[in-house]
Amino acid sequence: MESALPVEMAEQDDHRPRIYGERLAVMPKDLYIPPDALEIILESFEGPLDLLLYLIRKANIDVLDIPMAALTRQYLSYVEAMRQGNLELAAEYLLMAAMLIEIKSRMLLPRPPRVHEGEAEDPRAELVRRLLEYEQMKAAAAKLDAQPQALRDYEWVTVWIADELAQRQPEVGLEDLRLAWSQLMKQARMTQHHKITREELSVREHMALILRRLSGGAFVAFDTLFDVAAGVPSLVVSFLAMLELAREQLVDITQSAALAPIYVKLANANAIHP
Amino acid sequence: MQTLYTPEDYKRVLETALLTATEPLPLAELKRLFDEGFDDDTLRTLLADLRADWNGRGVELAQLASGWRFQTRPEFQPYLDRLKNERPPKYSRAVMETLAIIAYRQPVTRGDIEDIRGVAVSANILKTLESRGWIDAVGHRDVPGRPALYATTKAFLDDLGLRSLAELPPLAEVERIMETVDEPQVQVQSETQAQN
Amino acid sequence: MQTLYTPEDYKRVLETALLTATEPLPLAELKRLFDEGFDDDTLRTLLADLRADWNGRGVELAQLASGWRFQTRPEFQPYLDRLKNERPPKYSRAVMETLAIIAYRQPVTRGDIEDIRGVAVSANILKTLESRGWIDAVGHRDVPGRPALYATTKAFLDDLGLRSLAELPPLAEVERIMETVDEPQVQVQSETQAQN
Repeated sequence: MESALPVEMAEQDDHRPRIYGERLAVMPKDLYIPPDALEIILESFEGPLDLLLYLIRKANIDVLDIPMAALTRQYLSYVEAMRQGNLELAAEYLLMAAMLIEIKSRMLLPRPPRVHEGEAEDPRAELVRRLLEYEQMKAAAAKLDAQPQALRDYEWVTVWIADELAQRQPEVGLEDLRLAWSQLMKQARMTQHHKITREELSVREHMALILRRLSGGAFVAFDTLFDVAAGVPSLVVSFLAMLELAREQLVDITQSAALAPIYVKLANANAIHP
Repeated sequence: MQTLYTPEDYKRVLETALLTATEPLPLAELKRLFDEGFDDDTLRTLLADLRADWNGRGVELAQLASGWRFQTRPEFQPYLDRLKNERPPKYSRAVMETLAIIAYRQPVTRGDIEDIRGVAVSANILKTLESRGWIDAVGHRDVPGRPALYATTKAFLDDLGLRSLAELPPLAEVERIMETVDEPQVQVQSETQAQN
Repeated sequence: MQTLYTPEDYKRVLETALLTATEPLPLAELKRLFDEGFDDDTLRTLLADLRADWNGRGVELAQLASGWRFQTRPEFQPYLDRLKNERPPKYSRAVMETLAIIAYRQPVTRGDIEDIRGVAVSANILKTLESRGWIDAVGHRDVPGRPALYATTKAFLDDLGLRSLAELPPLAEVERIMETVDEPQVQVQSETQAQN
């Protein structure tokens, strides 16, 4: 076993109890416990295993060869002191006392003869196993506690996202649009209430384009509203759009004389003839 | 605890405190970091210096009314958005239907939209689409009340990746429904093709 | 949205994402920042490079169990503590021993912990660790009462700066002694090795 272990652990843990706020320089050697300190001493241990380990390590006893009589006597004197102090004695401490007495009595009995392969079980084996496992975990706990720990020994970095509160705009795709429209159409078919005429989209688009061009309210020359370079289909659609605008009385189309320039303006716009 | 000697040392401490703070830190708070009892001007000089160090990064040191804090630059937002798990917000069905009507039937008045949808269209719906820059009023219909005529904008086409309205989904299966409602419009199809 | 060309550009985006993240970001998540479809090695090189950029600062880029995250260096904590109004919780020995048993012996029931510690484990101790997000119940042991089996979480590893349980501080060697006193504890040894 690593000889460093017990020393290291004895240094790690400070079980020296405080009495009236003062830390005792040494634990009472003969286990004399000042009555006032009893509860504090008890509290400074995590349980009977912790107390036993302390007794063993303090007395520099080899864990593998525990003098059961001495250890049990020391332990029981603690328990007795607790009992006399009318402290509510945790069941674990009493259970451990019973276990120590049992081990001690078994060791007084003659050893059973060695069975073939297996060695005779030392009555202390289970206690030693538990003590060592606890000691191992106690050391592990101390090491974990020594590990740099977030929020205690360091902080997480969190930079403000400037746009976090800015409203995110919904995304709309063509499929969403198609879906919305088909829902409308289904509704329309069900009610049969509204006659919906199917018109060429591009005509509608050109109607909007023309209205946008006329939005100043002024008369605009008819031929400037057509983009000859866009090709024949576009011209046809533009023309259809113009007719539709006129039909819907959205535009006024005027011509002062035959073959004179034709002008278009928004219906109801009070514009002056150029 | 390291001992601080140079302005760089002080800046490192300021930077570390500001990078971990969950809210803007005022000068008075930042002073508490140091034993040296800096005056405001010294601290401001250090902060200005620190801000300059962060030039060209995705994060900047900003001075707000309530103090100083690090925050992201807007140019990096699109990247940060990619890590967001929450689904992007969606427009309500009413908004989408209104948008569809304006897109397919433009120019239309609010009354036209209400006729087609069969329900009243709240001003909020149109405002939502207007503030998005997707529709605007292109004129008025010459009827009593002179209602505004709405049409979709160039921004709408851009945002949906379209070159023209002719590229809107052709509504093939919807057309069949419509034909039972309306008269067949054979001519329409060939024109659409001519545009493509 | 800026276009990215150089490794420096990519590092700026990585840095910005990591500085603003509220939890560690795994490689898979960081990949989503870029259209380029980087492989793990490329990304790791960029991250290693970025970590080197932060050498000597108060903040470091740490690789944790759940991913990468910026955190302050412990040497700067005394300064940061000056801005804190409350001290962080210091866990009692009972809590730390319970945590150690769960970390090194997981999955364990409350009964297992009590066996090792030799005392009753109060519900508060487990609640403290659960509410910190360091342990959770991962199942039940199939014995009467079906006690919950506890294990440590990724958050536990993250908060202790570990990438995996294998990085836990090694256990003090006791198994050799145990062999001499007890029946050979082969199982203990292999378990300890598995954790180292």
